[in-house]
Amino acid sequence: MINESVPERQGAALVFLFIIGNSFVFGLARWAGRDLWLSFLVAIVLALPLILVYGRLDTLMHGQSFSEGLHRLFGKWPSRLVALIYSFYAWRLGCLVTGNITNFVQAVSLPDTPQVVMASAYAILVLWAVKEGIEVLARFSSVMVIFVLLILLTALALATTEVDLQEFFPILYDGFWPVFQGAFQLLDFPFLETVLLVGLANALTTKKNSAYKVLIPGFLLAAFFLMLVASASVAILGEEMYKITFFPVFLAIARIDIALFLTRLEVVVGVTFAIGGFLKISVCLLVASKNLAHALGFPDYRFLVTPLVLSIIPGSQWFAKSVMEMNLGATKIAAFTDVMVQIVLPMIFWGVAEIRMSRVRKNKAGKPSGI
Amino acid sequence: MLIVIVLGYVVVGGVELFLWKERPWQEVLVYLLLLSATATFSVLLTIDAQLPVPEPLGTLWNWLQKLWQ
Amino acid sequence: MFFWKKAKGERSKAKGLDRLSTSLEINVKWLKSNLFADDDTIVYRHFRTKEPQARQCVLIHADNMTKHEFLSDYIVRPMMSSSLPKELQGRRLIQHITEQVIQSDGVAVFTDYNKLAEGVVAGSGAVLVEGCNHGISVDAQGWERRSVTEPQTESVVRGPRQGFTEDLLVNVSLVRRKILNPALKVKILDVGLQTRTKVAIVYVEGIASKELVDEVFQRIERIETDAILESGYIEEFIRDSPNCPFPTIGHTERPDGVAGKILEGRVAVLVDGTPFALTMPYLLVEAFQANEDYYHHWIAASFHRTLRYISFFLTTSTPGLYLALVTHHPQLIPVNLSVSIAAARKNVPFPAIVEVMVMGLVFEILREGGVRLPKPVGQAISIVGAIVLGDAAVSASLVSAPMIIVVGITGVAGFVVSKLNDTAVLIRILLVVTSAILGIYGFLFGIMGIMIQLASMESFGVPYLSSLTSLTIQGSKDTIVRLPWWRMVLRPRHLAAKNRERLQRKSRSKTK
Amino acid sequence: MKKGLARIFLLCTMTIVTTGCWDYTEIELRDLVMGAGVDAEDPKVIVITEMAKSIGVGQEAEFEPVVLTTDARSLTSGAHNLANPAGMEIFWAHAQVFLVSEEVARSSILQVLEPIVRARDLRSTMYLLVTKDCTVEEVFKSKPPLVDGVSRHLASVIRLSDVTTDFIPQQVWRFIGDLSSPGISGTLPGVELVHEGGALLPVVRGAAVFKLDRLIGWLSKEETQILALLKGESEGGFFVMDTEVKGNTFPITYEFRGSQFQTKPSVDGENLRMKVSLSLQLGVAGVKGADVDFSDLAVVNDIEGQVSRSFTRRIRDFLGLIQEDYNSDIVGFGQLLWRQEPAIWRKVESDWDAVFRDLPVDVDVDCRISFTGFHAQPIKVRN
Repeated sequence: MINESVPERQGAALVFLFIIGNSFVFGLARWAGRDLWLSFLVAIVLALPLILVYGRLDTLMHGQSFSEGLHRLFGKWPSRLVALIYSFYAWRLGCLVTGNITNFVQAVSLPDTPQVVMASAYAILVLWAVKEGIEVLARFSSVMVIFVLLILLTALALATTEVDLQEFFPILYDGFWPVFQGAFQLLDFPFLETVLLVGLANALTTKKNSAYKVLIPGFLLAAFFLMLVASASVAILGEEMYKITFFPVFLAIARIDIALFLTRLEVVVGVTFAIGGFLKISVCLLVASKNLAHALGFPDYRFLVTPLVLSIIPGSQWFAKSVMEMNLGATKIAAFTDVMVQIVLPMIFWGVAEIRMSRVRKNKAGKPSGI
Repeated sequence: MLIVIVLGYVVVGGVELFLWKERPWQEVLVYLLLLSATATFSVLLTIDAQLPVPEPLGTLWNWLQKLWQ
Repeated sequence: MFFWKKAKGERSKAKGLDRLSTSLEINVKWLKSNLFADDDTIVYRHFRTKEPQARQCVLIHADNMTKHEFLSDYIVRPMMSSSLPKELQGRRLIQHITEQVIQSDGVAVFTDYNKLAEGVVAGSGAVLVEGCNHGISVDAQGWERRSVTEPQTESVVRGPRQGFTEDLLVNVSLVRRKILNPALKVKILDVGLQTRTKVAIVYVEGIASKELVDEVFQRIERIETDAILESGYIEEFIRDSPNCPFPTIGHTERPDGVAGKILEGRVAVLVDGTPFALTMPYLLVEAFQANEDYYHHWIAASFHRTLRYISFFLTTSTPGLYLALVTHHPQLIPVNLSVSIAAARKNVPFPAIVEVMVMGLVFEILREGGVRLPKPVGQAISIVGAIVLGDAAVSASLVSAPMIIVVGITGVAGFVVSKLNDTAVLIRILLVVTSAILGIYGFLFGIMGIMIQLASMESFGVPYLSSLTSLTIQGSKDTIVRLPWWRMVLRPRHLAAKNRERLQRKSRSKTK
Repeated sequence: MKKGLARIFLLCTMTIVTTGCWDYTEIELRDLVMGAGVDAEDPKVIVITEMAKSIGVGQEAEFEPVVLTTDARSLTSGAHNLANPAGMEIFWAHAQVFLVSEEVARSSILQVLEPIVRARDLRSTMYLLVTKDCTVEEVFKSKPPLVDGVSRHLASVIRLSDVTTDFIPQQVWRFIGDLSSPGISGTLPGVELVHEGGALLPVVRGAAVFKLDRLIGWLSKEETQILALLKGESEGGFFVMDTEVKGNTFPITYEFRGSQFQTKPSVDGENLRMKVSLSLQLGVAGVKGADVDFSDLAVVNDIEGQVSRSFTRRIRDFLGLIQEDYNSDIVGFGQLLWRQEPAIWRKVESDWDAVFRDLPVDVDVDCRISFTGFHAQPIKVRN
């Protein structure tokens, strides 16, 4: 189980589910309103270079785990510090996602069930999955991705009767600023959360696999899919409803009513949400425990899983105390850490890694002439 | 309730330790520390559901802003 | 391979060698008092060879394990009518007998009692000659065999009507007749300290990977138990994830099934005394495949496969989903339906969860009761169970009518995927419990748990879900759909990693 | 082995942790609300619900509607108060219609809609209706002839909107969308009680006109027909018009077979104009006491011209009504302007009411008779 590796397509499925994860039920790019499809395009264009950087990082470390790569780049103590930061980031994200799901489920279908119960149920599953490792998660997601796609695309196809394309007009009535606001929100959540997958570099990139083939298709597919879902919701609900409800996709799908029989499909949204969210929490916790293990200087991460996973039960309550708070999104600290973790730190790694690598290459090239 | 939570953590920890065959003592120590930290966290949150999220960077930010002005 | 030779050598060494004596009388007495004491089915046929150099001989065999005519025609008669040269003694005498007297091909020479006894109980005739410390064992196995008939568990509409029998060598021959290729390898091991059951490992060299074959060998080698009475014994000893109810080793009664599997790079294990052959590795998709799929048109076959997947979903999920919807999320049921379910449940005294559990249990009892009964009685049970009990329960409003429908769907759909029937029952119970706790989300948690379990399983090093997770067309050609043969260019990746092409280039497009 | 043990342990913890079924409620212990409504009695509101009560057992089960009424400070508290007289958990998600009395609608309909949108278990696909000249309670207590229960009756009437233009159905979400988007006002279908055969029947027809969130007036059945045409929601229905053929006037029944409708804002310097062009495909459903030969093109053209003129007049009257009398943009001219000419909308947005009141509208109607049943000529009666 030490040499974990994941085939490319399974990896792409993992990335897809990770990005779709918990994000699609929320009103993504809420500020942009009817122009959100523009926000999506802008966000995709802005995110792609960064995703490429993540892929490049994976490639530079290939064969090694993230922590090993860090170690080689920065030496012992700085690498441990960075690993600690990433571990915390991943853990916090895991808690937030858990909070999202428990809040969603309570708000939407199980009002009397305490959130702790949902969180515990999730924690147990996640505990199991994380202990099994990345390979199992990838296999899990490659089966589930078929269901998720099938279910959501069917629901969307059925919803086309409700779609009113007029809702997208007028374009850019309120100017570009809301579009950019929406795009930045999309970058932070969920696009650049992909940075966590760099932590699984050695599993996603092997000699046969290229990291780009894992990250890029997964990311693009997920981004376009999210765009489709969000745009369809706007076209169904209208801009105003999209902005004022917590879970617009849920409402949009609830509108489907075909021949009095194909109705009440909103459960489908809950199902996909639960699956994607589960995968996201698992990946977060996997990364958190791997990085924490490195920060504390242990080669194996599995013994850390139980306490970390159990801590998301209180953690989910702690970070997201209510639906409102959860929807408020980034607080000050969150925005700052997100920028640091998603953009600044990977850029630094990338720069350092490239310089080191070119030196190594030069040395190799220089040797024969020297001898 | 608190007793139930603590008991739950004790049971989980006990079972896991029992299932492990041989672990270096450092790992066991770290495991126990983390588990007790989690238990404390849970207990704290049960006592006060509105436990504030610390914002060290937020205060730093405020302080910087003040300094700027 | 040499593993088992070594093992056997060790075994006999441990018991100590009891060499034959030159005196026939001593030998017979020893046998009667030691190895064959208290065994009245062992026959000692004493006779003498022809004068002038008449020698006392004895033919030892187990009654009814051998062909009597064979023994008398090819051993006793030639020996009685031949005279053995006086000057020959010991080993050379035996050589003379095997070469010039006995007219049979399966001849072996032994020098110790254990070998003799092993041969005799396995159906050979053993010949001992006065004044000679060697013996000859002659293959003369002959016992009652069942003829090759159509298997009852896997009957087909179209396809060969052959099924395995209880005889290992017959079974091997059935497989060999499907694959007339010297690359088909058959290795025979003895397993079971008491039963010494013959176990054949069958594979196609060059397709099955070497590691897989070695792994199977080693796992079977490791079995040290008293008895192997059925292939199920072996299955439990060598399977992966022994605690999981999903099968990780397949079994079939059909030679064409085995041939198909080993041609994809699997290894088959045939066990003497049972018509059920094991195939490994076994993946989840195989539970949804039937050998008839490959004989029908590919669209029809794909449709039937899809039906099987749907049925499996129905049989595992219907009670859980029903419970989740009715007790937690009535808003998801169309108005009129929920109104009529509410009406049907009005006077039912039990909560829905009890209803679901009890009815599920009753159904399983009826099924279990019907399975091993003689056919006419079994039908009576199903009539009593289904019609009388069901109808009476509804009209006495002990059970609501929708519940009967749910149980009915569950039961009927369960028969479609018979290979996973026992698994389905357990999953069903799990899903009912989780659904009762958290509604549709509980149901989903159950499903996700099962998926994690399935994703973490392996069968002989091959991921259990492997072809379902490939996400490529060539990888999933034989899963939910069956592509036509001329599109199945490659063998499954995980099974035959080195030698993947199974379709030659010129037949890759449909023949015009 | 240890892995297996761990899994069994996991399962055990799962059951222990999750013991208790918080949201588990038997379906027969829930009281299914089929429809609900609100009457006003200042300062309180009266909440009326129609529930499904099952009678009979097993296969002979039937349903009887039961109407419950309670008064409370707000809709939500009223809804919760109902649990006590009902004696069961009130289950709202199956409610199909929601009735609002005229009085409530006139004071502010938002006070009713707000809790509906907020509530988890009320579906926003419910149909909204306003009672006219009667209270909600009276409507729920009336006896529809064929269907059990007023709510089911109303819901099935509303589904007839494909073949009738007496009313325009409105679901909660669509109405809220109209209220909250710029440049459009909402309408809701009205319910009246009509004496028929000695019984009071609820009938859906006409439309309540809203300005912001207040009801300000009513549209008759005929005016609703025009509104449906202008909103592009007319899909069927009949109307009778006195038609002059060769000097004689007969009432002819026409059938809507389809319509194309286009509104175009046009800007000429500072003057904003709206151009409404409507093309109608009509069928002839019945001719009373006349001898009209529809195979004669001249006759057909003449009839088409008459119908076009009549529709032009009706549309003008209708626009006059909503522009001057009600001053409520229920057709959505403003929204159209916003969508198609955002630059102009930006200028007029702030005083759209005034602009709308004086907005010149060109009406252009083009009628085609495309179908005359199976007869081109009337049945000849001979001696």
